[in-house]
Amino acid sequence: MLGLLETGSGFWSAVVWVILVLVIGSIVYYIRNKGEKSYKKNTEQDKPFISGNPEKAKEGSHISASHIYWGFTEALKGYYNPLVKMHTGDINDYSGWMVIITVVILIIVGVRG
Amino acid sequence: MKEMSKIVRNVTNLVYGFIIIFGFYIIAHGHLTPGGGFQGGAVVASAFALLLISYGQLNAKKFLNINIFSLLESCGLTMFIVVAFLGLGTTFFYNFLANSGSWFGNMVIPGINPGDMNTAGVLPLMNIAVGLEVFAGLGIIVLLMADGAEFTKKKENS
Amino acid sequence: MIGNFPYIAVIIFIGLGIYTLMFKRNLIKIAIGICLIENGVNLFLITLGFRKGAVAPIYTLAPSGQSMVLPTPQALTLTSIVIGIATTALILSIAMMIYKHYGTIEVNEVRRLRG
Amino acid sequence: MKKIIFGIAFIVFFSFLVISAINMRPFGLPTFSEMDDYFIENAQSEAGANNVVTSIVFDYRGFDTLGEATVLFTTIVGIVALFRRITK
Amino acid sequence: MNLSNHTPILILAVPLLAAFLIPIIGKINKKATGIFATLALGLSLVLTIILAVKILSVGPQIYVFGAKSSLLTLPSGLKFPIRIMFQIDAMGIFMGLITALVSFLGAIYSLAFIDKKDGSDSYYSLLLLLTVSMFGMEFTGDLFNFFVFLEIASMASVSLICYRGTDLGEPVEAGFKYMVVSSIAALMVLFAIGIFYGEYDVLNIAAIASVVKYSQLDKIALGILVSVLAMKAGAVPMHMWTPDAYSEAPAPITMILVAASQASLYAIFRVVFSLYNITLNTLAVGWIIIIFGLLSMFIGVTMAIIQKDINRLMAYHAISQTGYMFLGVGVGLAVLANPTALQRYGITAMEGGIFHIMNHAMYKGLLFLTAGALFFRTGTRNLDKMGGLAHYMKYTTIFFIIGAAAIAGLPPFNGFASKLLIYESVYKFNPLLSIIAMLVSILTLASFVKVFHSAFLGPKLPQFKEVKEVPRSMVFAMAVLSCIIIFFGLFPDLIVKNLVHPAVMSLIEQFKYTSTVLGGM
Repeated sequence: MLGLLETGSGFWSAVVWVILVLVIGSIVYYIRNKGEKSYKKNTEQDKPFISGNPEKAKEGSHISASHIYWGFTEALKGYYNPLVKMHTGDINDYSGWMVIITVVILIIVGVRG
Repeated sequence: MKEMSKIVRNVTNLVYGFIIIFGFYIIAHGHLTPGGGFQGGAVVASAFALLLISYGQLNAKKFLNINIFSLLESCGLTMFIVVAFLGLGTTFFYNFLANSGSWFGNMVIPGINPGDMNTAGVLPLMNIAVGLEVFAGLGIIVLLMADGAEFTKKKENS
Repeated sequence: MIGNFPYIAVIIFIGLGIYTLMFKRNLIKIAIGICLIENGVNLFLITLGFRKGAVAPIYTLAPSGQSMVLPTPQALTLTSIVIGIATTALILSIAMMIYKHYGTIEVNEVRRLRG
Repeated sequence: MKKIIFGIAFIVFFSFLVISAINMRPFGLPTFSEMDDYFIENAQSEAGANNVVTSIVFDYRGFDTLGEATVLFTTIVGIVALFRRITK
Repeated sequence: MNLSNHTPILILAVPLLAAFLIPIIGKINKKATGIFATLALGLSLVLTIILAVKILSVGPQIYVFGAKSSLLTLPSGLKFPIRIMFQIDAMGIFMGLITALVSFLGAIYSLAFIDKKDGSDSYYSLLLLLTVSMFGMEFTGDLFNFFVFLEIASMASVSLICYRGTDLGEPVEAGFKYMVVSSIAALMVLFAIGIFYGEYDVLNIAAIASVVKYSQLDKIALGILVSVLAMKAGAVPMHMWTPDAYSEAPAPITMILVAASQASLYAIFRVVFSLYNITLNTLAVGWIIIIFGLLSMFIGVTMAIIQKDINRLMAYHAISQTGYMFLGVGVGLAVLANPTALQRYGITAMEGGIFHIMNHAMYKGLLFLTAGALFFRTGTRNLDKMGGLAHYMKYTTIFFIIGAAAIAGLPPFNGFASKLLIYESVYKFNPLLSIIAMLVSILTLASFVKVFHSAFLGPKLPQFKEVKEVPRSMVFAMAVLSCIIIFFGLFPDLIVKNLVHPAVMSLIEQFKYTSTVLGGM
């Protein structure tokens, strides 16, 4: 059958995927149809309600990249600080790491005099 | 860099022709004596370097032209790969002239011999092509790096 | 052991080059280190090709009755020498451009790219 | 600290290189040389050149030579592209 | 003369001749160089496809340079070839297809991306030379010839990374770092070649493979080759050059550099599988490669999350995706010695790893091209300065979504297929590795959600008023890659059965590789 990829224990089939997409899509469409009927565009219904505060300007409301995942990086400080410090853009380190890895591999492979 | 003293320039005028001729000798006899395209091309390029440092690159620009050099280089490489293509009747890089009786096609006497210029098939052609490419290329490198050095020196003073 | 002394010389060349690359903090010195490794490797190839009491593999007016050294390493070394010339030229011109833009060739100042 | 680690690694690396040098075959006595003997014997009859090295460089291993000329060409084109503003 | 016998060399020689002619053409007309280079690369792509059909139907091809016939010149009693030869089996042509496709699309993309007046002839010449060197690394059957092509690849890559360096400092710095790294790598490879030559007096890979003894010198050569080629392939902790080079090169060049580092990856597999097959201690070397894979996956993706430069972020993702290939093939190598485990999951793991090479080239190329499109229009690579670009660049947004979904391993895109193979087969080898791989995939999705939000979503920003869609040739290149990604994702079985499985088999069965040269020893 076309699009059937056996992996020994599982499989991937394009046809099954398409069928699933159709089924789930129909369910979603059904649920969406049971929504509120009295919604009208361009009324106060689609204005954000920030507990009475005035709405901010659109340009100001964009979250820049350095604020995303702030908590993640803050929680993993102990992991990130040495890692970032490892990435010195220093040309000596590049060759130094190569020498270190070569030595480790040679020791593991078991070279002895 | 600016031009050097009159003595150096006169000596350069005397010797650079001989250096170039010697380089071409090495190129042409690559299949008989030690040497070949690369060595001879390097020798010829050394003559250009001598001209450059003795006359200073502003004056040397008058008779050493980068465009002509790059043209020569491309021609040499194209000649090399075309000679390789000509062997495509059997395979790429097939030495189709050797022992064929035509150009450079004399049978060579096995063992020790005084050497015959007219042997070795496509090897002399490839030597000439590579020699052309190498002396043009090294000439370009010398001229460009002289310009770069001049530029950085200017930046240093400013 | 003492018969292998040329190999030891090769190893010293390569080790000096690696040392220069690992500890010297100047771009021109790093280029010199690369040249050292390259000369060591070329010397290694030539050393492999040697045969005791042999002459160069060229038949033109060669002394008769002599064996000839192995020719393949010489061809390989010729190739790798030209490659080395190209490498040196490119790396030195890149160092020139770095000096043009950064005004220095110290390693610990040429590290705008990091992290 | 980093320098110490690098120094230790460098010493061990150098000792491995020394091991390789000691294990190498004795200097001047090649154990196998069939390929080179073939070149020395047949270069004159096949390539027709007295200079065995040239016949290897341009005939037996000609493709390497093409690559080597290409390396030089690549470098020159790269330098021309790198200096293309300041040579004007 | 029958040209169909000469397809292997014509694939290289046509772009090479074009590269030599382009400086002359540039003297006459600078505009024509791009078209000329694109035509040459298209011709070599067609030739590659012809050769692929021939190899997959007939078998491995051998092309000897300078011999009277296409057979070997075996002198009496000698059991090894003395001339340089191309030896192309299913694995080599698999990589060759990737190279041809990627560089052709890169040339098309460059037509609009590169300024025509300023040194475009050098650019296209270097592009052709880089393609030729990658072909050579993948096709050659001779170790020293491999070294020569490795050097050509280094030179061309460095010159192209420095291409914007005439008025900027960072590209030149990145070029210098990559230059140093690749010079060390190439010289160490040459040292290993010298060791082989001194021991066995042969330079042909198959001939060495038939006589290799795994002595002390062979161990040293193996260690040096694996470590320096892993550095060229960008494996942690030797990966520091990768973000610099990938982020500073022009976008189409970055796409081709990904394929170039995968050529080094291919060289590792060739050394480990075809040069010393089961003669080496497969468990130890397999675990070395698996550890490379784990470190690359995890450190790469975690460093990618905190990046602010879009190209650096994608470069770290390239490192972490390379880890998947190391993982899959390393598992295959670790169980190479016992046939039952190899049959149970080893071959599947290697299929996943090898298939991931092609998928990674496709979707990472697409992502770098979209990043290049953003840079082309907005002039910045800083994610903090972007925002709301989906309003202006609709096609680019769609292509970016496709690429991000593919790299995160969402069905029905091609990243999912290869990752599925890797997960399920590696789980049987060691469940922990599979779990880490899935975790890395989740983190990949997270970081691309960050990129999508901060670059494309959000309100229209005032400084991007005049931004519009990129030119047609760039859109075409990205569209072709997207179509390939979706096709591979929907019908992965075609690729796995017809391309990947023969490639894996040609890696595993060493005797086939040697017997095609030495005539059934």
